[in-house]
Amino acid sequence: PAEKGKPIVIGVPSSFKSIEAADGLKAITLAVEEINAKGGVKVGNEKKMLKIESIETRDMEPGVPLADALLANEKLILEKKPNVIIQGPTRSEVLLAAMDLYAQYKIPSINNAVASKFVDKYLSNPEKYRHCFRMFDGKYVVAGLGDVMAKMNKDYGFKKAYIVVQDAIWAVGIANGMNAWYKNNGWEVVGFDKYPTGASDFSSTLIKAKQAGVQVIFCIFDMPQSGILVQQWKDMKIPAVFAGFISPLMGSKAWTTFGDKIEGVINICFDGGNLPLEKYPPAKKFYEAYKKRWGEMQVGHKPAVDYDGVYAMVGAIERAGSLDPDKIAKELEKTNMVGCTGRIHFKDHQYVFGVDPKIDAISAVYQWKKGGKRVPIFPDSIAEGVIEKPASMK
Amino acid sequence: MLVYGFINSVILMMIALGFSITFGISRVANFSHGGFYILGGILTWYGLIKLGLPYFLSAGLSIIIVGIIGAVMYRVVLVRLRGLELSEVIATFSLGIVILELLRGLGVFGYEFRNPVFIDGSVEIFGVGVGIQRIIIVCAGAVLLLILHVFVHHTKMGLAFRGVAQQEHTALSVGINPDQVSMLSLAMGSIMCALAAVLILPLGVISVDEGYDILIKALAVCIIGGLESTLGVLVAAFIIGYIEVLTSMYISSSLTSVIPLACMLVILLIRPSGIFGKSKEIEERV
Amino acid sequence: MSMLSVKNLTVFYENAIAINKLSISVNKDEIVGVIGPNSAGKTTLMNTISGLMLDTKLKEDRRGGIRISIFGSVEYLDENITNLWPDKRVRKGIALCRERHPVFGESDVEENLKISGYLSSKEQVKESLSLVYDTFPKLLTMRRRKAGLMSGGEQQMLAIGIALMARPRLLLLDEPLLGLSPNIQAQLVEAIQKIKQQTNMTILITEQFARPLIPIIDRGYVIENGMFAFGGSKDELYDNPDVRKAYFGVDYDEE
Amino acid sequence: MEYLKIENLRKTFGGVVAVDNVSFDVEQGTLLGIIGPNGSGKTTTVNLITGFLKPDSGKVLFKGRDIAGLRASKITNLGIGRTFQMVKPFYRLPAFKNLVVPLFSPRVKRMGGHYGEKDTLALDILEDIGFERDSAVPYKPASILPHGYLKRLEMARVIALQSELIVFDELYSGLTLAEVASISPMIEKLIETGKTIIMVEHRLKELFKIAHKIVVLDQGKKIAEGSPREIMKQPSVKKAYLGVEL
Amino acid sequence: MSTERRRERIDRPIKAVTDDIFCLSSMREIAYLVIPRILPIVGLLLLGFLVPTYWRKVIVITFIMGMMALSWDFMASCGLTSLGQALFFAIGAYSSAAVNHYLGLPIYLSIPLGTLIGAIISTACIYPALGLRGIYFSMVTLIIPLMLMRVVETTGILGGTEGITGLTHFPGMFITTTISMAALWATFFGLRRLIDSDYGHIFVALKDNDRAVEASGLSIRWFKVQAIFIGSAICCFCGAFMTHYYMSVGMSAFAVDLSIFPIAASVVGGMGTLAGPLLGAIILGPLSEALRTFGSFRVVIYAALLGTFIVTLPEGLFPYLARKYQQIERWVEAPGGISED
Ligand SMILES: Nc1ncnc2c1ncn2[C@@H]1O[C@H](COP(=O)(O)OP(=O)(O)OP(=O)(O)O)[C@@H](O)[C@H]1O
Ligand SMILES: Nc1ncnc2c1ncn2[C@@H]1O[C@H](COP(=O)(O)OP(=O)(O)OP(=O)(O)O)[C@@H](O)[C@H]1O
Ligand SMILES: [Mg+2]
Ligand SMILES: [Mg+2]
Repeated sequence: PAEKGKPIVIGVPSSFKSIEAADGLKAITLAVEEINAKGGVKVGNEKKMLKIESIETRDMEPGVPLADALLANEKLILEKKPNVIIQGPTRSEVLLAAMDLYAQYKIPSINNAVASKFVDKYLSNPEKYRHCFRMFDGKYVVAGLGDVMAKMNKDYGFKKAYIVVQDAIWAVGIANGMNAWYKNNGWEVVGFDKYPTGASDFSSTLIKAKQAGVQVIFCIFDMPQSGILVQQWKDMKIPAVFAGFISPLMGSKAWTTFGDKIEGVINICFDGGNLPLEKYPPAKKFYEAYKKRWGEMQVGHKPAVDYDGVYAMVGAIERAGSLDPDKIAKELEKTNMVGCTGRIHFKDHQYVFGVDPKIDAISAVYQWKKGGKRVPIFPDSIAEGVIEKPASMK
Repeated sequence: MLVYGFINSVILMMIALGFSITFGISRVANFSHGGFYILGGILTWYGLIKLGLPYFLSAGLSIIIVGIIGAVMYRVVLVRLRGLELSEVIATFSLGIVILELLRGLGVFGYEFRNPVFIDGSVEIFGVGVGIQRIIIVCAGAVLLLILHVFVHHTKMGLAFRGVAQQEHTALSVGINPDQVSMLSLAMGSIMCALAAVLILPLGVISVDEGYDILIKALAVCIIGGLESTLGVLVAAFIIGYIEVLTSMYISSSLTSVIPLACMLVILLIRPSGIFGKSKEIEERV
Repeated sequence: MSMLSVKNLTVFYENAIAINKLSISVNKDEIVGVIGPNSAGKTTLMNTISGLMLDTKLKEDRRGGIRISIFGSVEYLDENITNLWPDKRVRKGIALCRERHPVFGESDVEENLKISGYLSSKEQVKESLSLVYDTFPKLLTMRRRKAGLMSGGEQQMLAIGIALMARPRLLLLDEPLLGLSPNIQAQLVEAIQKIKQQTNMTILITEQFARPLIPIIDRGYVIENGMFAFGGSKDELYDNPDVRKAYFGVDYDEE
Repeated sequence: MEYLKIENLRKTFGGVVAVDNVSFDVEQGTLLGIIGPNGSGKTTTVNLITGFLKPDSGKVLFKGRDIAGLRASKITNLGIGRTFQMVKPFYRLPAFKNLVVPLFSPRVKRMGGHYGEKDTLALDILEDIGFERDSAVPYKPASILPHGYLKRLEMARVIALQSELIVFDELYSGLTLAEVASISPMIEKLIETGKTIIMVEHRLKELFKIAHKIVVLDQGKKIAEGSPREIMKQPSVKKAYLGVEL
Repeated sequence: MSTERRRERIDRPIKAVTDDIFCLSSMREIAYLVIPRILPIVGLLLLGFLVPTYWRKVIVITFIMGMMALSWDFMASCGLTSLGQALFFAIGAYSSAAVNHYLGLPIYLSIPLGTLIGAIISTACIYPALGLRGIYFSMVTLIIPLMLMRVVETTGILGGTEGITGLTHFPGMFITTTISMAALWATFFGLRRLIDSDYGHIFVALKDNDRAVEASGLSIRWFKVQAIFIGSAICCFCGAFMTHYYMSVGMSAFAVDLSIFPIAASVVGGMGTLAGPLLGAIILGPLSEALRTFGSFRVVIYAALLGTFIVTLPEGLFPYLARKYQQIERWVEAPGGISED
């Protein structure tokens, strides 16, 4: 029910004491401010302002039961009556459980969680879950990183890899994909180690890797302690390239924190829009706008898709011309817009990722180089440099 | 492997010592251990990065501050709860949460909170490169353990500590003031804890969540060792430390946190009061 | 000269009265016995003199348990110590050996004794250690045993040792003979006398079966239901037929 | 067949030999006293008989069956009841409710015992043993009862259990003469009703009056056995234990 | 001397019950007895059904947490001080979810079944640890859930990190409220009955002195098993209920918060009284929700309040209130007071 004069309420439930969520909220705020500055959203023939109602769910913190996070979601829904929800970074379990909640209350939502079962769950009952959308997808990462590996194989003749991952479904999933890729492409995978969240000593992996003469250490991590992995890599002078996804090394500030210890690390940014890509102006524009409004981005991934999420949602509302959830959901499905992560469109209620920002959303791979620069190296459509061997291999 | 197992064990021991000494002495299970640990680290960070103090000054200050907080916690909170074990646990745990979540609320999350190592660089031991910081930790751990052992078993204050832990009223009737002693024990425990933080945290990032893990680790080590024994802490730390490394080496690194817990279960089932504990026998003596 | 004098002491546990207007005094270099049946208030008296009662009271207050009220005064060497904390009293020379031997169970015997030497210097500790081992040779053979695992009687010896280690001027012994075998009782009684002579200790001792004490006490009080029932010198006590029968068990044979 | 026969019982703790090849037997309906200096292994022997400790070697034959090493509760249910040297009441329960626990035991059920009102039964037992029924004493929580009552409560437990063999560990210690004088007849009465009793005691005078046989332990070994009269005369006993005349 | 006075506490002069016969003399006395019993029941009824929807949800969760606290308190008064009530909660939750998800049983079967199966599994889990005492037992209970959580995480069974979702929902808010409230009162009065019965006294005895229980011919292990079974069944019900309430179950069912809450509630309300933990839960649950407005600092304030409360009233709220209600205090002249009995 779109009452006159009342703003459109965007609910943002997330665990704001994680930097992904904190920066995500800033990105959302940025988008909302931009839109409001332009006069708001046109709903039917009325211009409405946007308003953010955020709530702390604490779900990224340890020891927090599911019920607590869900109750926060419900409180938001019942008391703040949001018209739409942009769910910031969330624990997979919480997103999956919250989908039922959003379905029950019929609230169009775009979520930003790694829940790999999202699509399965959506497809299990597309009618019921028609209001839920997701912006993240790990599937394309393997393809991207695979290409990077192929490149290294071509340039330097690397063909021995070691896989280390955080023991979480999404990370292991990616690693399994990568493992298969290696096997299919004639690489030798020396070892495959999983570390539980919170582990802080990775020496055994590194020793084994060194002994086996591995050239590439492939890793997927998003816990803070994974920075240690890289430090140990440097301390122990392991002669191998570090490639994969390590979130503490993602943001531009990582260089100040870790110094030249991280030089040579190859990292993938799931959502390319967070890098100031010279070759894709919308990304650079978002980066600059964010920096102007909030200062340096702490985290190196996630905010861009949140930002895009707001625009996608607003677009759907304008097209629907009303705040009716079903209509918005319908229009969301049809989204096709230029976002800072690439061209945003949904398949099975999920962003489609590819290799060219003009066609799909993209992930970007970059390498840390001397002087603390993140040089994009993949995909070719945005690459600004080439892969270099780290010091320990020279 | 041997080398890293050793280092890992010493780290565990350092983490557990603070908890062990407080519990061993005043029978206060200090569940704010994790909070103190992180607080020690973050204070050092603050002094170092934000105030630009020299490293050792800032570390020393933060250790002292944490020590004082420990003592004050006893004076203000715990004196009133002596003997009500669960109330003590809940009260200290809440304090720990207050510290941790306050830090989190004030913005301690992310990756910039990181203390630099004392001396950068690494050396080769048995063909394995080891960061100098780790070597410092091992040395400090050894010294600390030695000091502690001498202190507890051979100084008057240490003996008084042990007395109070076992029979408060008897200790009182021979002239030991349990409140003073317990306060001191809390201060000491907190100092140990902060010291461990100052030494160990440069190896990683200061993260609030780790505060909770630290507590569990400390508990596990103390329980396996038997609550009243410093030697027990040492042995238990080595058992867990090596088992962790061995599991991640030969079984699967994903099990590193399960196996120590499982081994703790097994040990307790075989020796119901820890490796060096005798409390069960004493309690059951009829 | 009166070393300790308790005046009009009254102690309530909530509404129940445990000690009722009791006055006793102990002169220097005396051994005074307090004799009474179970629950006469002997332990309460000893705890009040040693100050432990204050601690108990505080703890009970804090946790909202029973309310302990203490009235009257305890004077030690002409100083009012009614509200002095127990550890301070130990510094002044009052040490208590608590009833039913609560020793430091997880420490070994020697450590138990060393702990109790908290207030003395290293030499003094050595000195007192040898005094204790002289008194109870058995403890010497058990130096390295965990106290909590020893037999009841062995713990009782240790408990007395612990009190001696505090080098008191006024030693309070609460039912020290409980659970000791006859020869150890005899040894202990002898030892008490010896210690008293060697160290100029004044001793206040409670017991409900007082015959082993007859040889050593100078004076005695009989308390019943927290009240003074009878008192006097050793001989006076011994001559009183009721006391004889109830606490010395002398006439019991002839019955 | 002996009623209770102890054969070469041995128990060590670390290096300490607490009970060293002790053998003795008890006939049904008699009272055996075990005496010995402190730490001579009396309580340990009791614990071995009643299943609170497992012997290193040796046998405890109860009516021909070796019960050594069985669980304590099992042995209790076979009919061997015991009291503790340091009293162990259930402090939070009122005195009479303390007896409800033994009244729940399989043994009491098997003995065709007391269905129905456990409380009245408990009060009956307590009354027999010297708790004045109409006073407040049986209803007070055990935590505030004086020591004398607690000792009696220990006794009441084995009576409630209808044990046929009862082991008293230092029942008299900490009791006044008057109390001892009132409890002694009860013990004699128990023997009259066919119970068998083992008493560990330091209060020899009272013990010798009622005991049929005495076993003397010293440093874990049995050093003498015989009637009270014989024991008193033995010089080794005097030296090891008595030290004083009676 | 005679000017010294002390405060005397005496019970209010109402002798209400003698041998199951109520002899009350006036309406006032009846009211005195009945009000404290009726008030909470009616109060909760009103609360449960009249507050706005969101708060009703909170209340339902509070009821469930209240049951967890009751179960904890019961186990603690048997000498089984657990730091891992979450274990039972999670086992119940997973059992009922599994029954519902894999076997497709309807909700009114999956909850009871989940409770039962859960209680059996829980008891089996704890069984080996029954020989432990005091803090060692507590520690083991703290450790086991953490371990199981890791096991679920690494092996990926039962939905792994993402849990099992899409379970059957309760038909409506009215039913959920009714069931949870009924269960709460049933647990409360049931446990009270139990503790006061002769059978329940064995559990009390178990805590006081297990050696003496053994000497009374009862196997401590067997009775501890029974205590665990009863305690865990309650928690399993909570788990099963919550699973269906939120239509999903995940690793966070093992979360430490779920273990801490019952203890906090009991400590605040007064341990060993059953009514205390309930009171504690009813205060703490909504309090935690009310603090949500503070966002990130909510936990800080919550923990601080909890700590302050414990320090100011160590005995717990319920014993304090009960004492104030049942006893009167007055100044009497000290020495000279007569002993009561
Ligand atoms: N903590 C307490 N709470 C309530 N009443 C108590 C407490 N301690 C002692 N009493 C009561 O005070 C009275 C005196 O007890 P006290 O222990 O001083 O006697 P006692 O002479 O030492 O007896 P015993 O020979 O048993 O040691 C008794 O009636 C006892 O029940
Ligand atoms: N669990 C145990 N661990 C180690 N030593 C023990 C243990 N139980 C008993 N002992 C030792 O065994 C010896 C015999 O002890 P026990 O308790 O049987 O003596 P007792 O004859 O009952 O003495 P008392 O008359 O003093 O009670 C003692 O020296 C004691 O220290
Ligand atoms: Mg006494
Ligand atoms: Mg004995």
